[in-house]
Amino acid sequence: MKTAREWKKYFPVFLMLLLAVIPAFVTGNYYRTVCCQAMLYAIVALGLNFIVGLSGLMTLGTAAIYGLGSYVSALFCVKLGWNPWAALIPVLISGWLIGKGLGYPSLRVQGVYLSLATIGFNEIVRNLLTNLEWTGSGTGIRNIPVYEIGGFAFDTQIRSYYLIYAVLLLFIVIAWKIVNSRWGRAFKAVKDNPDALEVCGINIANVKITAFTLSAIFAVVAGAMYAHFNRYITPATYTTDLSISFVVMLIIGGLGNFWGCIYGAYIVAFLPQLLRPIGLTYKLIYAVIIMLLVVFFPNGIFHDIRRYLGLHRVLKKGGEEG
Amino acid sequence: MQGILLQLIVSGIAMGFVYALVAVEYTLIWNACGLLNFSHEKIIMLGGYVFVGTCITALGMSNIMSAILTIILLGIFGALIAVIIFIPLRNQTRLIAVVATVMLGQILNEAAVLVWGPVALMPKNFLSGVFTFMGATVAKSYVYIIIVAVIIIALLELFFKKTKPGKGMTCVSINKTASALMGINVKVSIVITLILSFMICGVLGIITAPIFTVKQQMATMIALKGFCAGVIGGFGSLPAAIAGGLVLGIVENIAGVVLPAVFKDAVAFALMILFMLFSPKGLVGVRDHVRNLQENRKQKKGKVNI
Amino acid sequence: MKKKWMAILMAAVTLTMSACGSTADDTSPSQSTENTEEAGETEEASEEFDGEIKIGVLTTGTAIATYTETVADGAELAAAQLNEKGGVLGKKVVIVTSDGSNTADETINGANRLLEDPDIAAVCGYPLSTGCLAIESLFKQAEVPLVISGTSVRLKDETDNEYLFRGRASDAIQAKSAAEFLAEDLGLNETMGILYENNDFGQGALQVVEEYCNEKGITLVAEGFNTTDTDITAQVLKLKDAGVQSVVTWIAASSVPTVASNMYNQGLTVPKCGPVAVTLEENLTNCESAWIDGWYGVTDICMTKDDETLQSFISEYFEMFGDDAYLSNEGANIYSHVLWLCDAIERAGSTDGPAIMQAMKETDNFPGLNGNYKLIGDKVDYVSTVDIAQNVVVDGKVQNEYIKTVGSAE
Amino acid sequence: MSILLETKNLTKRFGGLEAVKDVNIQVKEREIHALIGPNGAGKTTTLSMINGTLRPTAGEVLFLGQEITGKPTYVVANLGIGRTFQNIKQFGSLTVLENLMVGGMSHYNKGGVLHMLLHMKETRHMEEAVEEKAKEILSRIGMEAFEKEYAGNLPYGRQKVLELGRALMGDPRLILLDEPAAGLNPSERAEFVEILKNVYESGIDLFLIEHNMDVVMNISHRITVLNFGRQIAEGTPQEIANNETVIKAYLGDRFSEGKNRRG
Repeated sequence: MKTAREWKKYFPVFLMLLLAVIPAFVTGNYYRTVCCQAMLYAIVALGLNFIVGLSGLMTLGTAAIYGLGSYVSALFCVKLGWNPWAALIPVLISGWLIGKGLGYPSLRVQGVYLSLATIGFNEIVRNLLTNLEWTGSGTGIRNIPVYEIGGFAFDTQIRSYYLIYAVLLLFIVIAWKIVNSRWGRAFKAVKDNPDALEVCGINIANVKITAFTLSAIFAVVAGAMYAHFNRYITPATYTTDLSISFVVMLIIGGLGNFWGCIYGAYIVAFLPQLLRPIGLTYKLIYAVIIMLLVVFFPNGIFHDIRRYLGLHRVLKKGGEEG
Repeated sequence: MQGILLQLIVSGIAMGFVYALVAVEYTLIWNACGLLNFSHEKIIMLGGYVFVGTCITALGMSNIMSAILTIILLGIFGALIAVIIFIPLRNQTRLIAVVATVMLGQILNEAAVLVWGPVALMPKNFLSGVFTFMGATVAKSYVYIIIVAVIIIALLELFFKKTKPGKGMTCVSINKTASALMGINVKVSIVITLILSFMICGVLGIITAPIFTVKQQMATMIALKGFCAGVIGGFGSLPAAIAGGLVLGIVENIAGVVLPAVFKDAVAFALMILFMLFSPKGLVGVRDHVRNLQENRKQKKGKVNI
Repeated sequence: MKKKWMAILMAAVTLTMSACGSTADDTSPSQSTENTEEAGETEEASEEFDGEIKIGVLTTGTAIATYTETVADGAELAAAQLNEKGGVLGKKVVIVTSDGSNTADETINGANRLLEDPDIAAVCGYPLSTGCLAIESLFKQAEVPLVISGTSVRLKDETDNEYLFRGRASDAIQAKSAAEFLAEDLGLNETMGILYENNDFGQGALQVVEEYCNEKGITLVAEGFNTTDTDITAQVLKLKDAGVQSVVTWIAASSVPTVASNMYNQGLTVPKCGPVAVTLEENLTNCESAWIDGWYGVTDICMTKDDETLQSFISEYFEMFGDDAYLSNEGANIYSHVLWLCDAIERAGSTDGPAIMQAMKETDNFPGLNGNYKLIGDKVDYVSTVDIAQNVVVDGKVQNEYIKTVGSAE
Repeated sequence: MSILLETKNLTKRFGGLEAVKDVNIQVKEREIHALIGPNGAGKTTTLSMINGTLRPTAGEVLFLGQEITGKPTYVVANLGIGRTFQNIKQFGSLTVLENLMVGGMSHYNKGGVLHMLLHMKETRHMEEAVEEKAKEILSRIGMEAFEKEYAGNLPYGRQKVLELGRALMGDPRLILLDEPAAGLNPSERAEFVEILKNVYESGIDLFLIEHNMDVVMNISHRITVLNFGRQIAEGTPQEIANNETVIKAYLGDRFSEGKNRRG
């Protein structure tokens, strides 16, 4: 028992080391690109975890925020000629603003309504990106510059991999700090019992908006990284389907499970690629697998498998929504 | 310009009834299990495919027989889905059920191409032609949609008010636990609801097939707009769904003329979000609010008189 | 226990669905099985050939299933014909398909998957300009020629990639031909309307038509709609109200019935000219004849054109894939592209990327079904001709009638 | 003795129904004040109006002479009014210790996320301080053994105690308790009363709703009785026990049944 616990303590280190050495084994652009996508997804999922996983709010507009990050960064670099690093400032500001902006409705709109409102937000953003001329309309923005440090350009897959890896690492540390701080506890408390939280002298509005803001900042940064990694963005990428994929990552990893965000992101990124050899039916099979996972392992794959095997300490969660 | 306005209102009303019917279907499930069926766009599509692809084309049945068989098949499918998804997930966090229904939609979407082929389908000689009304033209199928929508909504009202299972479902919607204690079988209620809602989807698929053609994305927008109509009308009440649908249909059509038409959808969603924020109970909420104001005024007047 | 049952039930449902797929409808043979069969045959036949040349075909999977089907079939037919004649450089031509879906991420993954295979000599396919823009640099990096079917002018204007080839007329020609036909051939040169689908395809055309109208001093009324729109009354009425003399309708195949019925119902009877979508067989059968009667369509190839090579291609296509097979101009394009690529490989004498690229650049009037292939300007574009067809009712059925071929390779 | 909490003509209408009408309560410093009355008398409504969960239709609430009518709950809580609920409301997916730490969040550590991330050292000190405080409270309420247990897994009685502990974390001047003894067995109840007395002795005043007359008579110094939303009596336990109106409306009825009522 003790050894298992000790091992668990080093799990994050193992995981990050594993991610660091993956490119040594995975050669070729194909899987490296997928790895980069997975890591970007993981950053978004880590942020979304604050809203969906911890605070239990059902938002389905993440793709739009991710897209805003991409577009803000791309527009500043391409139209105004900013350095991509400098463009992170407007990106962060836009994330902060959009987080606040989305946070306020979440105070008035609850449950499934929030999902609907955020889907609506997603559709509006996509509609605007597709139709406004200065966002490059349907064909998007091309030739986005890559990140550079002192003449060293992150222009190949492998370089991008380590850049995104470093950012992921940074965000994991930040997210870990937050989850295990008073704010992390407050997010969980909002999900369990908002009334009681108010009585503790905490402004729920503040907590929810903080969750949204954090999530938005994670998503816009990932979006910006995506734009400079891909060097080309189109509005067709940021669909409600993508938003739902982000939520699927969290569910597969287990809602509220910190490390679950990471492996959930990897599963969602890699599973369709692994199924590709099946041929035309692979997307059907992917959807069936995901649906079965969601229906049979609603608390996350690893958590539920352990529970089925009787390895898990029974953890009754209070404040479950009916 | 006046002619255009009339035309827009007429076709807005026609689309409005489509939205309303979607909203009704969606209100049903909402009432029965507090879940939203995020897959219903694909169920409408399934209705269209079963109707044209299987019944008419593959089995060579007449239009009416095909329609009946389609509705029955969809009912059975509804029962199946109730058992597979909705009953196991009824006590889970809603998010899980939402995602499960989305995945169901994707499965149907992918399966449709594999089963019925990639080419869009269209029923022949089915509800074709146009009506002209004071210079405004409207496809005949819209007129049928309005008639069918009114009939379905009337039947549902009867079902909920007069029959035992209907009353039971109303109880479940009000309080799941209490209904279970009172001997109402919640699971059976969910199954009945899904059968009903899938049948309505079937009807929608059949009746919109001649206007939208049967293809993967045939119901994407009407499903989302149906959600909007539900929100705008106010959940729970069937007539409110019609009101919501009509408001949405007309507003977005007029917005299509005032603004560049491509922003029509953005207007519809913005309208929905505005309603959510300022009148979460939709038009019903607005009505209640107005009534309250009137009552308050009366009360105040009364006091002054005394 | 219960959950187990449900799992079984689910499996049963999925199985029945796929079973239905194979029994109820033969028009959609699953592409994957075909591929594996092909692979099986290869091993048997490999004694005749001295190895394989793989040509990648990037499809749109189930996202645009019509495209996927006709493109895979067209490529297979080309490969079969080449192999019958002894292959290319004595090697067997093998088609490898990959799903690029309809979002940039998936297109990149689909393309990378093809590039992962070192035996892939060249890649063709993919009709969405956004996807093509997203992947072109990958091919430059990998030094593998890519023949695209995306028509956006941005693919020429904004790329610097000698491995990028376009084997069909770009929007600059396609959409311009439509506008030119309406304005010049039909003489409707005062006000023109354009109804475009709101994606890269429609917006690309809008840009071209706008430029053309500015140049010719024609008033242009532009209206867009979203792919998922089910009702476009507002747009049609705006066009009608503006008193347009003719309309360019730049829309995808799946939107044709909606657009055509709305225009017909609102009595917008002026001449209309659209892209290939309006002349496609599926839309001719799906729409009521009155809706699309008289519409003009700009197409890479008018399938009813009296052309011997074309007609023999069509008969062989249906012979190979059955009468229910789906064929559109995209299939014919890919057929030509595969032949073009193999011609270049033959001329290059190797499957080395740069060598093929060089040979392709030197192409001199290679006869494709959609015109003769020769470099136009300095890069990317190789085809400059399009056909204009008209939908006419013959014996109560709508058919394409060949009007004329526009443009020619200089 | 100065007045800690005062309500003046506190009234709440739900539509046409007057749930609470013209309630005037004065909670004095160093006093345990109880609010009793039959079911539906408006006790919880009164409590909710005091701590800002419900907005009064009319009347005002004063805390330490400062008007707090209609202020948001969290503001009221930060002024020094804690509260526990009739139906337990804890944070089931947090551990007992974490539950308490949430209770002390607004009091012990301030600043937003960014501030927290930029001032790691300060954050750590604050975390340590709040944890220390939480442990101290745990020992005060006798729950050290449950420190790492998830609150959702605790037995009912413990959850009630935990809720009290959480209220203590905010260093309140006054705690509003909504039926603290409901659902507890006699031994748990006795233990709870001990804890309450201990809390009172540590300088925190209590205002409680309670059905259990043993508890009420045992610990309270002053009692207010509500019936159908009206205040029908106020006085010391002895006065109330002998008040005829109260006996008719509430106590008599209750003693004749001879059973515990649950809220």
